[in-house]
Amino acid sequence: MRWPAFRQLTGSDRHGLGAAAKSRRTRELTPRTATADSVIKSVCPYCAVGCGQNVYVQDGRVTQIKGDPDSPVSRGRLCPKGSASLQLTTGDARQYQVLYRRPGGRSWEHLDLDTAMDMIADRVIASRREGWQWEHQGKRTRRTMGFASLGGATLDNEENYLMKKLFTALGAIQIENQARI
Amino acid sequence: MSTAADVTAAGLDPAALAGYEGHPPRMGFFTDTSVCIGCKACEVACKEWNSVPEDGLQLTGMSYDNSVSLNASTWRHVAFIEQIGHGPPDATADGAHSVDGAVDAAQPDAPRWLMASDVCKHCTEAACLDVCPTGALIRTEFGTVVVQDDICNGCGYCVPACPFGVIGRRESDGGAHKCTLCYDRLGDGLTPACAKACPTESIQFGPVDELRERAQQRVSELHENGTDSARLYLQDPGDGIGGGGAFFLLLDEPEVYGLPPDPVVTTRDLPRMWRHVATAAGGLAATAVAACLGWRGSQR
Amino acid sequence: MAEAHPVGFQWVMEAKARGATLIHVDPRFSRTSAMADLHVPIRAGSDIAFLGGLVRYVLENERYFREYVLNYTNAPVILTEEFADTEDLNGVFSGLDRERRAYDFKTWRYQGEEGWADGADGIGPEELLQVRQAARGEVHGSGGAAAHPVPDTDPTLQHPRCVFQVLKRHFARYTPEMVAQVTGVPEHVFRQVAELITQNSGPDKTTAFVYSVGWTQHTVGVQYIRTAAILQSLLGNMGRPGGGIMALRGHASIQGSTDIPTLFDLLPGYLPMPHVHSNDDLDTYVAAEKTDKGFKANTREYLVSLLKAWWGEAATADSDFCYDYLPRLTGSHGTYDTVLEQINGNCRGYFLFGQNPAVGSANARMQRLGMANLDWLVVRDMVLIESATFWQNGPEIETGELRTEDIRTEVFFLPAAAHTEKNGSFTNTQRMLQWHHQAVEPAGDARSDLWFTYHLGSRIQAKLAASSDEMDEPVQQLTWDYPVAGPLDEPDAEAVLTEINGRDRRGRPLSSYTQLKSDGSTTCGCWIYCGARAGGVNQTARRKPGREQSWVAPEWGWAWPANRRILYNRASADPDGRPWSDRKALVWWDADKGKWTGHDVPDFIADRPPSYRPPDDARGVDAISGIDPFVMQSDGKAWLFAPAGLVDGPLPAHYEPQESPLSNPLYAQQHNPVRQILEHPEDRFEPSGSQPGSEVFPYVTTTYRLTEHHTAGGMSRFLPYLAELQPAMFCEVSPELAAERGLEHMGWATIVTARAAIEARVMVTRRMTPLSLDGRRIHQIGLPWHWGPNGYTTGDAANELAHMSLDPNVHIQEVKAMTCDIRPGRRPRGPELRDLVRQYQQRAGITGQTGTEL
Amino acid sequence: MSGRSPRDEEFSDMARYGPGEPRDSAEQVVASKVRPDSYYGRAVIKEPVWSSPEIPGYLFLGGLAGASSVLAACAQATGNRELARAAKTGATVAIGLSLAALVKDLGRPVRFLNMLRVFKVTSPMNIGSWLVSGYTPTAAVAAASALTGRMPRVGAAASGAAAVLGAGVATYTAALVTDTAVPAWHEGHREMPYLFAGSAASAAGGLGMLAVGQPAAAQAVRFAVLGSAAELTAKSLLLQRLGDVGQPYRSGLAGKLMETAEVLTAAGLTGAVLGGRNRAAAAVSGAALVTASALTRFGIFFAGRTSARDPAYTVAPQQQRLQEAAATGAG
Repeated sequence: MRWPAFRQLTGSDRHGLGAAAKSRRTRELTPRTATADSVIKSVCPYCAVGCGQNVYVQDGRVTQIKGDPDSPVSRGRLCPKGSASLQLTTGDARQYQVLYRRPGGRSWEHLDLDTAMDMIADRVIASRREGWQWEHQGKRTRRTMGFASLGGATLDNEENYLMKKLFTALGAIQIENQARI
Repeated sequence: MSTAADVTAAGLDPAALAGYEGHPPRMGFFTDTSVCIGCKACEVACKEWNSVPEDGLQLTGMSYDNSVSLNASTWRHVAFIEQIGHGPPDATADGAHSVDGAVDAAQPDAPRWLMASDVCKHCTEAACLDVCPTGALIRTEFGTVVVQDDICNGCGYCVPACPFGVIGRRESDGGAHKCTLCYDRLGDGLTPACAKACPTESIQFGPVDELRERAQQRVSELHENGTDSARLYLQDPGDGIGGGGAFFLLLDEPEVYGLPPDPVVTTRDLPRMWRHVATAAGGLAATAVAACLGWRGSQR
Repeated sequence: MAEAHPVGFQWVMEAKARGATLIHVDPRFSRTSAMADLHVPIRAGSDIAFLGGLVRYVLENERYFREYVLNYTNAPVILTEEFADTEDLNGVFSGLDRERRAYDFKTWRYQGEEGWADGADGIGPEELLQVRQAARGEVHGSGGAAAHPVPDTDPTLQHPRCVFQVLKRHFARYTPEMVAQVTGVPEHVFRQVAELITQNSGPDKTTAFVYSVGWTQHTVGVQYIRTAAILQSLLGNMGRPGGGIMALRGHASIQGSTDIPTLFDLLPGYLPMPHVHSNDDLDTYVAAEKTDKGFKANTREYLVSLLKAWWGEAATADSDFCYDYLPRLTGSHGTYDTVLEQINGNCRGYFLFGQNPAVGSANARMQRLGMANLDWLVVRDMVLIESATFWQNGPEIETGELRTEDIRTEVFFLPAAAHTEKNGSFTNTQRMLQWHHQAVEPAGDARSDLWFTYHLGSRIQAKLAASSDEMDEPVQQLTWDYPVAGPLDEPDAEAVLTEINGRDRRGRPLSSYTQLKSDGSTTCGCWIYCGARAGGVNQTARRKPGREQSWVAPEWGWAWPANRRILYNRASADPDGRPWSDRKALVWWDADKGKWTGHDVPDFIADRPPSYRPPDDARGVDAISGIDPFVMQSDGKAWLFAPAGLVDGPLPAHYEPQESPLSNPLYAQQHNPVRQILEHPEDRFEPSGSQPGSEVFPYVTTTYRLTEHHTAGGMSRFLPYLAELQPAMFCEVSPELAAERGLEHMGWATIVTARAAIEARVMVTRRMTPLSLDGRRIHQIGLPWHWGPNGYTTGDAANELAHMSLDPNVHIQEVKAMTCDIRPGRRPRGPELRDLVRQYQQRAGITGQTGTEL
Repeated sequence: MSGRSPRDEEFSDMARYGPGEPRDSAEQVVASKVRPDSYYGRAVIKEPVWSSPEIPGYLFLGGLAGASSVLAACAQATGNRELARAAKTGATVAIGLSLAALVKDLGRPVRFLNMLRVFKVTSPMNIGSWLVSGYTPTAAVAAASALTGRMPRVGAAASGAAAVLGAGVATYTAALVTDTAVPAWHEGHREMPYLFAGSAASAAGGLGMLAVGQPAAAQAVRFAVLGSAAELTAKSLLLQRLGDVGQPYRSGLAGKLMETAEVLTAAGLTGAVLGGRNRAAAAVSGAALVTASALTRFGIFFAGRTSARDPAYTVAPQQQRLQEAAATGAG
């Protein structure tokens, strides 16, 4: 008989406070990390302490982000922001579509990524040319003041490297990031 | 009605009383608020793990506490109490604490900003568990108290029964909810989410009796180095709820943190309540009989 | 630190548990103060007076660590007679060109160097000024300003012109009484701090300093840190475990973004971007930038390897290794200069990579005005931040100054991948690189910035492939062929890291920057990161659990340079190479093995005995003596006196912030004379000190962060779990100020500066302490700066109030000390908002010149 | 009670004004180290989430039904079939409405059967559910048999059972309400059952007076009189024991409800006693008594809310208990 009251009479949980009253779902409870396909080593994206994070993945989705107990920096602990990493990376504030606003436009329009990349490449080349300076006050500068970039402190070293390499080759010098702010 | 069959020095063994033979040691929290830095990692880690919904964007002005209290959608709540500038007037003269000067923690009446992470107490004698009519609330084999969300019909009886005002009923789904001491994680030998995240180990998780010893050491250590305001709360199995599965080291009176100074589980008075109910029922019957005896109307 | 770096703060709690004393100096009683043994409320903007007072205290009471100071600092060095101190010139140093608002370093040198060329000779003052403005100070991020390797010294420290005596005279007037008058810290508290610090320093005890932007974001920010460096050097705390000065950086890889700098003035590895006046070709560049002594001497090897990595075969000896392909600087091109370039129409395009200047940069209004004048703007972010939507709901739309349809900026918003959706390394605040692995593929159009930059570069390269214009050669010949993989053609981050790490002639990864050659046989994207893939293994991905390692934990991740965890750790041993004390042993000389050893990778030449003294003609690394722990400095010593490298003074002096209620009690010179000021009608400054009109903005205000939010809020305001913890913008005021201005707890207040007015809820709290300065009551207002019009919780941005008066060395804005007015009630809406600001400007008599005087 | 009465304006206002900030001028530093006895004036325990009118209605109707069944059985036993029939019908209707109200108030009404999942003596609501589950069908059968006159023996047995169970139904709700942490309820757990029983009797009597005329109503009148007397006695004993903790019963909405109830009870009783044969007077008196009983339940319900909301009611008695324990060294 599955009826808990019956289990009370026959079992040791006379008052129905525990064993007898437990439902099947409760008995079969397991933490969602137990069924994760893999645990990926990562680092918290927020501040520069660099707390270790374990990212649990199941069916191609991140199901949990916890502190990494192995880390000598953080010993498995996280702050409120680090603990909110799952909501940061899977919350519904995130955008997944390219948005485009035409000059003077009142609202966003959609654009496929490929077209956007091409339009951006053209604009970089155009602005680069417009702002190109072989010289400045008689001295060779070989640079463009046509476009600028801001950002890098939340990015990986590899991303910063490609950005600096590309923009410097394009002659852009107005390249900055949060370290300045 | 909880029989005191096996009251050991460590107090009642709740899991045994709930019918678990050969159960694992009772697990719980010791929250040492003297090292709490009020970062609220516990609040977020708890909500993240248990998918507890956000419950309100309301600036309260209660120092940095905008979560207000434990409830159905806040299972960890960090309290903030500013005690600055309360020193006796003469204290301002010699600068032990001067309103416009520096403040030295060792001085008496030095300004303090108390921070404490509150949680369900998982009481040894749990009122919510006792009064729950459907058996949704149960004692687990770890001695913790958990709401079975698939059973609870939202009768709300546990809400006014809790002497700490922990459990609440959630408007959105009509069910009662509270800290489960991460019962799903416990089953797999994992540490609850809040204890795992806590940067300064203010929240310590472990077997309750081990934690009780650790708490005793910690409070005497604090007394030795002059923090004599430190005291333990709900650590004693002899208190009104048989000791808490989650207990605390506080730096001021419990009521300053919004905690009851001497909570007693209502179930202790239940036997007397049933006796009075029975008497009253009998009285009611007697009254009816008295009202009806010697009624002449039938001779007509 | 408990506020913005709580998990790092566990180590402070560990130290407290072992008996350490925690002192927290902060205008506001924060969560850190709650744990501190002593909280010292200080007037925002007066830290040099406080620290200077401590330096004086250490010198006057002879509490300095004599053997350390004598051997490891330039205290004994005798300065040139030409040098004149702020005590002689009432607040300025010798060499000030008042016309060009710049210092000439010539008079700050060591004695005997007068004739010695430091690479800046043969350049006119105007050009020299422009070189200075190119944030040359920042070049010394890893040390190496030029100075004479073997100067004259007086080991008895008595010579009137030796650095020790100059320093003593410089801070002589920073008495406890003066400190109280300038900072509001009572004398008895100052003495208590001084005693705690000096008692806890020396051979077997160390004091550590921890700071963040509370020090950097000032017009004298760099000099704040310099004062702490002087103090810590005098106390012998540098290079030792539990000592030093820890900077707590705010972003996951802000250290990484200065090492591999998306910054205008630097090439990877703190090599300066070439300047039009001093670096015409590779040889002049190397001559100007290298130092004769120390590891900076190998500048040529580092630069050639970089150029080789970028331009591959095209970079050969006869093409000067494509040095000419590098664009040149002509002055300051910082982000604030760029805003002016955008407003006056020169800068047409703008990329934003995970940064939100519309609310996150100083004078947020000018940021938006700049963006409104662009041709195109590309925003790469995870959420719709204000910088992407300013044209739709920006404050200027609300005040009617701008109409959406008039804003011609074409905006592309490209969703970014999260840290769990891409491979890569962050460099944390301890210079440690940690690899984060991709867990899942990004969804929809979300891409990593590696993907974006690589594919953008490929498209541009393709579009310019056929070009015959010389201008396009650097792009055509750029090595840009990284392997791509996965469904989204994601470039291989490991390959990029290998290029950064550097390869030898046969393409095998190098393991140390000492292997770099200047003949083009080695490539290296960033010389200080050489070793990150030593042996072809991604050292940054090492995850040996901390509990299975020593307390230094060298096998977790990789720290630059050479996995060294504590810089200058040679100083943790005495001149004979023995640890100063067993308790504080870190690195020592192992005579039997003939090499340095210890808990950390020694920051010294492995086999150089402590007894080694270089011959006079030794150059480069050979010139480092056995007692020169500061291997990056050109004289191997800790600089109490900085003969070069800083543009606003060899010694720190207290100057009032750009906007201050006080006149400078110490000198006639009110502000930092060479601070960088960006003059623009929208960037007005308030009168200061005794100037008429300064009473219109009587209150000091400072900005700071809350634990629950992250910088400009892009990664916290959009999250329900964080937004509900701090759901509204508020200001913190003392009960006394609340009573004075009629502010109600939880009511509204409007805060006004010469730039803007914002509204905030009022938090009346005794954690803000009014200060008594020389009989005056100074109130300070606290402003968290996380809010903006978008997100789950919205509010006004504190950066609206900020101005663009910058630190001259690193061009960072001064948002930690400003003056303002505060009044009850919400701010006006619509055009009346700008009227209110104009009213205030008129009442204070503000003109284009206010606050810009020297 | 400690010197300060919990309603002392200064105390709760000071706690609410701001973080420990006394109301007078900001600058004056309060002499003693002032420690508010609450966390920003917020409640220590949680207010009952039960809604009105459902739950007070359920308490009143449960009482009315139970007492009516008891009266009905006695009436029938003494031959007063007319009153018995009316009372049985009233009881069935009342318990039906009461059940509906209880289920409607559930957060998840579809799971109301879970009330019978376990048998827990520690839960008055669980025991009550079993009682009501037994009582409702028997009361219905008793009423059906009385109304249709069919199966009189079964009807009589059902009436007897209904009376026994009814007495429980009328009084278990007292244990339900007092077995909580709400001070105004819990501290009255000795008197509340009698108050509930008396109130139930008064209501049942009143219903009887409404439903039937004399002489059948005489038993109802006597029942009501005795019930009301018991109710008023129990209530005064309760308030006297509670002292300050009983303040919620004397103030605010609860206070008004309780006062009105008392007035109506008095009116009802005088009408019942003096009204004699006058049918209209009896009916009005009956109605007054029924209403009074309902208002009493609503009054007790709202008093519970107030008692839970103000931290002083929870904290002050506990502080005093600790001080006394410390004083006698028994602590």
